[in-house]
Amino acid sequence: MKAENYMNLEFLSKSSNESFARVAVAGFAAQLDPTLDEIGDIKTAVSEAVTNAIVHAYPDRLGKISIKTKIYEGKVLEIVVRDWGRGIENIEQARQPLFTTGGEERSGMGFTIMESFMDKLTVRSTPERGTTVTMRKKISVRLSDRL
Amino acid sequence: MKAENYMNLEFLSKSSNESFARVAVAGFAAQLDPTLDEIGDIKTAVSEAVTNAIVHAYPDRLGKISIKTKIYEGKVLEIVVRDWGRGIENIEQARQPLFTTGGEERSGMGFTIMESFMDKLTVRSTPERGTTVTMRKKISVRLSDRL
Amino acid sequence: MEVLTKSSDRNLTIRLEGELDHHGAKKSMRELERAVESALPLSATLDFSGVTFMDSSGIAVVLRVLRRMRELGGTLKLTKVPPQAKKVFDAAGISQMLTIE
Amino acid sequence: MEVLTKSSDRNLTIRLEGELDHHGAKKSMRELERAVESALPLSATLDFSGVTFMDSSGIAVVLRVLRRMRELGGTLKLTKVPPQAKKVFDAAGISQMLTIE
Ligand SMILES: Nc1ncnc2c1ncn2[C@@H]1O[C@H](COP(=O)(O)OP(=O)(O)O)[C@@H](O)[C@H]1O
Ligand SMILES: Nc1ncnc2c1ncn2[C@@H]1O[C@H](COP(=O)(O)OP(=O)(O)O)[C@@H](O)[C@H]1O
Repeated sequence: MKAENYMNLEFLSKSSNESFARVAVAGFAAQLDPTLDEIGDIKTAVSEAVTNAIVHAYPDRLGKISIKTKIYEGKVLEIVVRDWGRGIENIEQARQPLFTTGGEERSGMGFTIMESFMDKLTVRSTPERGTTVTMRKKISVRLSDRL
Repeated sequence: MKAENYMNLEFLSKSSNESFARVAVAGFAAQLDPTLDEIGDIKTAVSEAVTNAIVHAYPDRLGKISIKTKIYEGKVLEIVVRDWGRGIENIEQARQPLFTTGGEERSGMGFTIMESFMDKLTVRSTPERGTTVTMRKKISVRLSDRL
Repeated sequence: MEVLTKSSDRNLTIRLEGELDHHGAKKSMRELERAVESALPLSATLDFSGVTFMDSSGIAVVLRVLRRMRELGGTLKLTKVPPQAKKVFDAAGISQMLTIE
Repeated sequence: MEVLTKSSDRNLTIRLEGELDHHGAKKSMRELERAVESALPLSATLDFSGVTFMDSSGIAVVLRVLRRMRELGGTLKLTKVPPQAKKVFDAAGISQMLTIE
């Protein structure tokens, strides 16, 4: 399927970049005329994926984070967050609610929230090579889309 | 000089991308704690450069636009907007106020505004190969930076 | 970009809402022209209070309306211009050609 | 992220302002703990009305305060939680563990 529009973003794993990363994706998604609620879902899911890359992928150094965003026919938004960090040994375990290797600072609810706020979540990872999180969400069709 | 932080952005030359491009750069610049006025200057300059790539670089097709943003020591923001489009034959002439090849829809004030809102503007271009616009702005030091 | 018009007695007021960039200008230019042509006003006012962002595309829009108003022997005034848009008008040296409030 | 505290008679109210993501949580966690340790409250209220965004980092913050309040034999209440943050609490299934208003 060919994308109708795309946006690629690349930045350092500094926690000060979390905010603009979700703002940029939300700004790109705005052309789909999402509801406020959908914008919130997108920002939250992006924030979780980006935070994971900052906290877990590069725990003791700065590394590169990439976000590739695409829009497909039918108001489908795809967001791919990628890092080249530590990777995940056991993806199934990592996706369980409350599972965390992050200690008291993390809740272990990141993947659970991504799953519940997006329609589809895929996680691929290779230890010491990095992690790719792919999320999809169909934005609701509104009356104004038909005008 | 080594950058303290960076953000790279890449997207299609659709006019619907203008808005999120400036929002993304402004969001990245926010970590420098700019004034509202400075945020406005940055958004405006980015908007001019991106619009030029959409309107002039790719007049009859969609092409790729890249924005590379860096932060240097001393609160210096560098923004490089690049396209692989038509290019500019005579850069000196293009930078003159009111000069435009865009007809009634354009004012010919894009470069003038970039120059007046940023501290430094460099334009490099090769006909049929593309254009690179580099802008720099030093964000004012505020009392809170010293705390 | 929304264009809201109100006209009476050859006085036309147009309220612009949203981002007046190239994208917004493209979308609103035709509506603006239609409003001017149907009212053929002697005095036109562009109310900028709802403009959340403007770049040089906005200048082209304003200049086009200004030109048409002069042809009609009428005047153009801009009101409630927010600071960011005002700065763009100033940088373009256009503030002198117009009444900006 | 700003942390504004008000305490009297072992009632502590903490108002959070800004974005409660990992960056914001990192910056505010210590201040929050300090507020709890110096007030040793029997009842604590987190006022979320100023929270413009929250992700799961906010859950970790709230759970930490909740745990400490239980150790102190006190209670924790969240007030004025905006819809976006409420949705995150709900998705994490944490809404039942707490009083959220
Ligand atoms: N990008 C990543 N790189 C390495 N490990 C990750 C990454 N994302 C998630 N993980 C692992 O999966 C676990 C669960 O992640 P998540 O559900 O988001 O919760 P949390 O971030 O609160 O720990 C993390 O604790 C970590 O061990
Ligand atoms: N990225 C670009 N690619 C090709 N030509 C460009 C580009 N940017 C500017 N130009 C040329 O320079 C001229 C002046 O640009 P500018 O000052 O921004 O005014 P305007 O965009 O209103 O025409 C344009 O009309 C165009 O001919």
